[in-house]
Amino acid sequence: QERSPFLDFSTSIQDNDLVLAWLTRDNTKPIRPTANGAFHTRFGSFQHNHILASKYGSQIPSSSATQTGYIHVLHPSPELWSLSLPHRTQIVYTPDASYIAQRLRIRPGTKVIEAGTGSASFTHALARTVGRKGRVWTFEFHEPRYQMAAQEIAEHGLSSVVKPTHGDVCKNGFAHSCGETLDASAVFLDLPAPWEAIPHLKTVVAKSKITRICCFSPCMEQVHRTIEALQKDQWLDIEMVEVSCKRWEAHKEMVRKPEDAIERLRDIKRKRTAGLNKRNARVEAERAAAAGREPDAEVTAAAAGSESVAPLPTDYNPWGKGKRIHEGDEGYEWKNVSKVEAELKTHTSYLTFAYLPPPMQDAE
Amino acid sequence: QERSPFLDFSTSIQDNDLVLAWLTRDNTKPIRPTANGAFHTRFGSFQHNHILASKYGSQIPSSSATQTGYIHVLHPSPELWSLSLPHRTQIVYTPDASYIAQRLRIRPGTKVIEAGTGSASFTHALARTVGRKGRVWTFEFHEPRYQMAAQEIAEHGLSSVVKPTHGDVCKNGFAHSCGETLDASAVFLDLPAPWEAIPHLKTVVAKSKITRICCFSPCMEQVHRTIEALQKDQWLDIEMVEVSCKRWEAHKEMVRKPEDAIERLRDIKRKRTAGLNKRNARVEAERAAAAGREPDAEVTAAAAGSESVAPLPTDYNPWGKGKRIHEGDEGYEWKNVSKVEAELKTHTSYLTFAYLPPPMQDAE
Amino acid sequence: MNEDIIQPNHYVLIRLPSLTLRVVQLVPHTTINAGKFGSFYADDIIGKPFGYTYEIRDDKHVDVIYSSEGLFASSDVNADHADEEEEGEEETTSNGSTPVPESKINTNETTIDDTSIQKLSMKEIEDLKKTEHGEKIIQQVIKSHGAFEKKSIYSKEKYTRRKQQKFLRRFTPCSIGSSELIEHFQLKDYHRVLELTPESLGLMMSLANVHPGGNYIVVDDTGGLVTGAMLERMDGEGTILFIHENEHPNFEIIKYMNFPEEMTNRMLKVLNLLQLYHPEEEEPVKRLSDEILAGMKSSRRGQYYRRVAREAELTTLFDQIKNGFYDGLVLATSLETQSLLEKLIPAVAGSRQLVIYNTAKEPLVDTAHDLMADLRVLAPTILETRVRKYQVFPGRTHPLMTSRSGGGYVLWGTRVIPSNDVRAGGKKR
Amino acid sequence: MNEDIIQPNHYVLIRLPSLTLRVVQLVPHTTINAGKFGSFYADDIIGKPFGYTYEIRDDKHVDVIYSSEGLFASSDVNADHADEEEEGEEETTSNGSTPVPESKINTNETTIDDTSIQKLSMKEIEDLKKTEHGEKIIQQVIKSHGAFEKKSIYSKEKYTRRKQQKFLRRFTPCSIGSSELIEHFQLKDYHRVLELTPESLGLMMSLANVHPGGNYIVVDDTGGLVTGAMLERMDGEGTILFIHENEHPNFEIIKYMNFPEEMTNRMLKVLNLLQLYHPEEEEPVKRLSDEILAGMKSSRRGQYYRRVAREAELTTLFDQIKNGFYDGLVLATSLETQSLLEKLIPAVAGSRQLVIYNTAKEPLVDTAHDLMADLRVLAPTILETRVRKYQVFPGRTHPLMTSRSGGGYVLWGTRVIPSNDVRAGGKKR
Repeated sequence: QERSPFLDFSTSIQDNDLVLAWLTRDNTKPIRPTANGAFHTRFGSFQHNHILASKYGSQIPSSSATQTGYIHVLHPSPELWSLSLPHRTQIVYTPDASYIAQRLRIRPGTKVIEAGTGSASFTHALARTVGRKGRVWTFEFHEPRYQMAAQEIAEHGLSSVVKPTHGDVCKNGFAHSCGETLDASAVFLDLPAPWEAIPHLKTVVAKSKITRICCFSPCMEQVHRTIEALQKDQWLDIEMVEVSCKRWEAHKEMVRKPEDAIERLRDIKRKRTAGLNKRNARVEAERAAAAGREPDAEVTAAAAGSESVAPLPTDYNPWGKGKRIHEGDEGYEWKNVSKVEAELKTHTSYLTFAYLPPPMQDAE
Repeated sequence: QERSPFLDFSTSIQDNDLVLAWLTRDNTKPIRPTANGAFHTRFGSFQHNHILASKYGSQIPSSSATQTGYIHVLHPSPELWSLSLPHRTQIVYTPDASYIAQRLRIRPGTKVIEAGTGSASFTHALARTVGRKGRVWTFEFHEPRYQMAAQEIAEHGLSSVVKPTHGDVCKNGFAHSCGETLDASAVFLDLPAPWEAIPHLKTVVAKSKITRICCFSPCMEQVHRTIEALQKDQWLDIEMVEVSCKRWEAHKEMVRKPEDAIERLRDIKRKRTAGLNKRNARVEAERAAAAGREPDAEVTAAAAGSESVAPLPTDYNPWGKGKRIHEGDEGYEWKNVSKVEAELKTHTSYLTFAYLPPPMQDAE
Repeated sequence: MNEDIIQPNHYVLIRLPSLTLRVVQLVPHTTINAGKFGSFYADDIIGKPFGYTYEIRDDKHVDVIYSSEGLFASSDVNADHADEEEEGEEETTSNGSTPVPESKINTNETTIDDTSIQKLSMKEIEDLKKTEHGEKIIQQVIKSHGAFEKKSIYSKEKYTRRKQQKFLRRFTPCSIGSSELIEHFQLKDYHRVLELTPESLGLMMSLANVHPGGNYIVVDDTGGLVTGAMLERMDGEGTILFIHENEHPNFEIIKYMNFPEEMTNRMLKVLNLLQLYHPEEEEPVKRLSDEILAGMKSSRRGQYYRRVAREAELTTLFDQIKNGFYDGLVLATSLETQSLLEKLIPAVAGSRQLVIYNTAKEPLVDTAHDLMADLRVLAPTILETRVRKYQVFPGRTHPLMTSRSGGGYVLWGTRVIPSNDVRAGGKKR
Repeated sequence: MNEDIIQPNHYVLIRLPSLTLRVVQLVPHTTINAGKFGSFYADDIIGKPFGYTYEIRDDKHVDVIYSSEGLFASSDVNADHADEEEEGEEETTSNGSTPVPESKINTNETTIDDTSIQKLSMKEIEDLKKTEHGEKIIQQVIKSHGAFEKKSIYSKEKYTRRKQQKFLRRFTPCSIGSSELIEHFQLKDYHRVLELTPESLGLMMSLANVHPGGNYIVVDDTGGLVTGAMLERMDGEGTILFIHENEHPNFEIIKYMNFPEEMTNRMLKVLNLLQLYHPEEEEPVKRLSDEILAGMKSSRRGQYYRRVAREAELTTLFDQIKNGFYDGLVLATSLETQSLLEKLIPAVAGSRQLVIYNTAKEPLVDTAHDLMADLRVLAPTILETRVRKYQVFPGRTHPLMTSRSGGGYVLWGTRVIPSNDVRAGGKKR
């Protein structure tokens, strides 16, 4: 049986394994280390031989002696794989994907129809969850995307689980395009017009058990037409939901106490007063000299007095204003807080769920 | 000029003032204290005389010597007033109301059309913000609700600011029902079919400046029809939004350390072993006696040994299991957390905004 | 574990028109109590596929209903229950937040709140229930409603549906999975499952990369709900090391999931915290000679062999923990996690996932800070996933007005193996 | 403070088709730079009402556009800018998250990503811009697009709109209020206004019960944005005590709001933290005799009188703080609030509102705990308000795909006066 990193865990990295090189939170690149190869990044170059001698999860230092860069070499999972896809790719993000799998009761052995394949990111997650006893029939009508997905599925050792097909399920249905006999108990439609595909489903879903469906549509009007089509074909328990997911990061925020601000104001005031007193004393000294009299004692004393109060060594700067301070640096007080990403995903799609009971076997 | 607690602050409670008696977070009751009256609640009875001798904001202890209950007597504000309304009343909640006021640029002096009046809760907020230089024309087509609102507005000293009108603005427009000359620069429509009212607006909005509108509709389909009507009348910059607001409460959660669980398991194990050893020793003693031999030394020693280890005085119970513990009680470690209400408000209405430029005065 | 057909002695979830749920065990030849909706014979549904709705007859037998009706006589698109006001309070909506007649056949300009419109008394309705049932009662009740025809079409629908919830003796049996159990406890004792939602649980299962053949560690305070969700996705292959804080593990909730006992016995390994932290305190089983064993009662001998086998199992587990054997770590516990992680991170193999659930975000923020300072965990992130449900009646689409809070937060990180050769200055990214 | 008519020397916000914003001051007889959209004469719009859109002619004069067009030639319902992919990346949407042709005149079955369809070179377009402008350039560009007619109707709209954003020389002047300033800083330097949103600011203004005639205390680290929002709602009546941590108060942002200087001078009272916490450290102004004053230069004499007046003002302020004179307290600061509240709660009159904004929830949770233990503040609650915007093109309604985070959290409580007569056992509710 063919191994797949999406179905089987491995510990040591083997020649030509699919490895996800983690550079930063937003930058993971799939690589295939082979003897004497190298991987070049802005964090330095990394020798494949070094990677091949490592375990999955290892931190790999840059091979250049002068560089401090590193990467982590990660074992693939559908979720990490989806993070490694180019940023502008349309993918079903993990919060949607994981909820859909949970709601559709995708389990080991489940047979699933997916249309369209798209970037095949959700296809990987489905394959992982249905496992070798399951089946994922995935349909894509955009030829170059189909080609890419088919190649990926083969390269990722998923051919025994996933059957990619090129075709227009809205026009031609599922059985026609695929060439296999389908009996899916879960259906995922991510199509511009799912209502055109829904009528084709009756012949390709399970005959002896419930079939569950999820239609994934960005616009409300698509939802309305989808629901009409589902109702027409007697799907039950129709429910529409949205999944939202916020990503929080842990941060530290400097604790800025009013007491410190007061000390700073005092420092400023003291310096200003001292300056003023000094200037007054100088002016008074000049005037007194010009008038041939002693300088005013009070003015002189004030200047002397403000010098006798030891000023803070330099400007009092309790929060390091103007300095380069990193979160959590010593010498300051910090508070644990959480912050959401600057750019929130506020919508992916509306998810319409329903189920179809198995046809009645005998009239009671 | 008539005083209104919604326009003017007061410090001392006067006879027959509108006072909001705060009982719990979810229970605030409007009362009007008068000499020798009393206010009865499940937290006790409260003498009006005591209230009248108090400042706004005072905590008033129950007048019964045996009770520990209290209320707080609060100064009205539109926001507290909306909290005092019966729970099933349909009101524009403060998060929506405050955003609408901000977006419509409601300011002192603004002239506003509101339809319908509903519970008049938003009417109060509008009146507060437009102040005595402004005007709120509010329309309600349900006669009993209109009556109630009109009476409230008079009783609350808002007659110079708010003009309530009974009528169907969808059928008859605004000017017709109201009898005043309207020149509103802000419009709020909370109606089943705002698209029927929108065509009537052109004649009652400001001629020399921008007019801003907000339509408040629970359903998406209403939004679509509203937008059509706005576009037809050349309203610009049409934008639809939803306001959501979560209410968080500060709580303390007990810190349960694994180390304490381990100590508890050890305690249980020790007791169980001790019991076992004792039982073994007894059985062995009986057997030895029956056989006329000395009891096995090892068995006897084990029983003695487990008794010599001082067991924890009672069951070790680091987290007070089974005891009545209040959040933050001493003797336990707590962590500050926040929790949202159990029943979240997940939708109020869709808010559709737009503006209408003033008509052109001269062709350039 | 055939989930498609209703099995004898299995637990199933019974959905009722009142939107309440019941978990019942289908013992053959018994009657099943569906509350005020009556009782029915278990045998009538055992062996049938899931997915049908049944109506209970007076003789406790059931008729299957196969139509677009489902549990209700009308179409079954999810309705917002916040809309369903109490009798007499409906239709207070010229201004405000309830959906509103599109075709205004009857407006509510003149509606005065009034509950005394139903002409049938409670007594009469009770009598009716003795002779009629289901649809017929509902028709009677509607006929006797003084103002039914004056209602708007939406109000009519709403009224009819409310009556259906009251009088229809229908039910739908559903196979019990982790989502159904959450739904059940949400209505009942939500804290017992740490306020988990299907979306948070699904996210955890995906992030933890749970699949057949994996070996996972779990600390699970949800009565086994999380562990059960993992078993659902493992198809009997692989193991779960279940760490717990009590004398005996709490699997109360797993039992409803109808797993074969053979399978759970094989897959679930159990350690309590004392064993995890202090394996040295395990007392070795004193070996007995063959003679002594031969002289023992067979029950005591069996006990002895079980203790020896358990000792061997413990040795294996302690080794696996020490050697980073595991393919994932899932925490869903109210215990403080810092110390647990210190103990369990070494047990997880490189590049495997750590997933930590908590009802509150604050403890996870502290944990994330600890992990960010710990080179063994990559990029800890806290996720908050929430599903929002819509009412999608045609013409009246809007999100539900209120929803139960819950769902907590999920901290996700990847176990990595720091290199000694990475020079300082290579800051955490 | 006429907000309806464009006033000379006022700051206004200029909205451009590129969806960027500019804040400009309309100095009479000058030209105003609208960036790559050209310059125009300020005098052409001074004295006009707000609400019109203008097109810049080649001679820098402007033509008013009054139509349903607004800034764009097509209808102006808010579009989701996340949909607007870069040229060449559009239409990658058979599977996925972008709105989709309803009338599928052209499908994208055969679309191959290709940027080389525009036949006009950059150079040619630049030349075109010298001779033509606005609509005409756009028509040229569309005519030269090799595959425009093959696009779906929605893609055509999208393409046209993108070209409009590039070539239309239109702008809309808007009067600047607190919401517009937030919008401006959101695109620019969001942390400077503590990531405030119009919804959070509006909520704060409502909860704090800001209205004409009130006297409020504010600690405002937003360059005066929050203070300005309060001034907007006070119509010149009442006062604001502005507490700050620096030598001089920071009113940088208020200046854009075009308040008359007389009004802000009259309404804004200023104390720094040293003065607030340690009034005793204020050095008394040494009184000068009339003789000495008579002998002074008038500028120095003026200075002396100002110092005396300031001293009197400080005395009043210190008294008001001590005597609970204020009608509300608004904090929007990154300073730790516990100590500030300890100092400022006594300054607030009974039943007035306390409103505390923070970018993060955690500090407010700690503050709420402090306040719950403090009998002087009733029912502290933390609110998180968020606005979600929709694209409502007919047939393609959906929420915007992405939005800028921000909005923070608002802690709200009511100042109350605890009674000495309430016996223990009256637990906090």
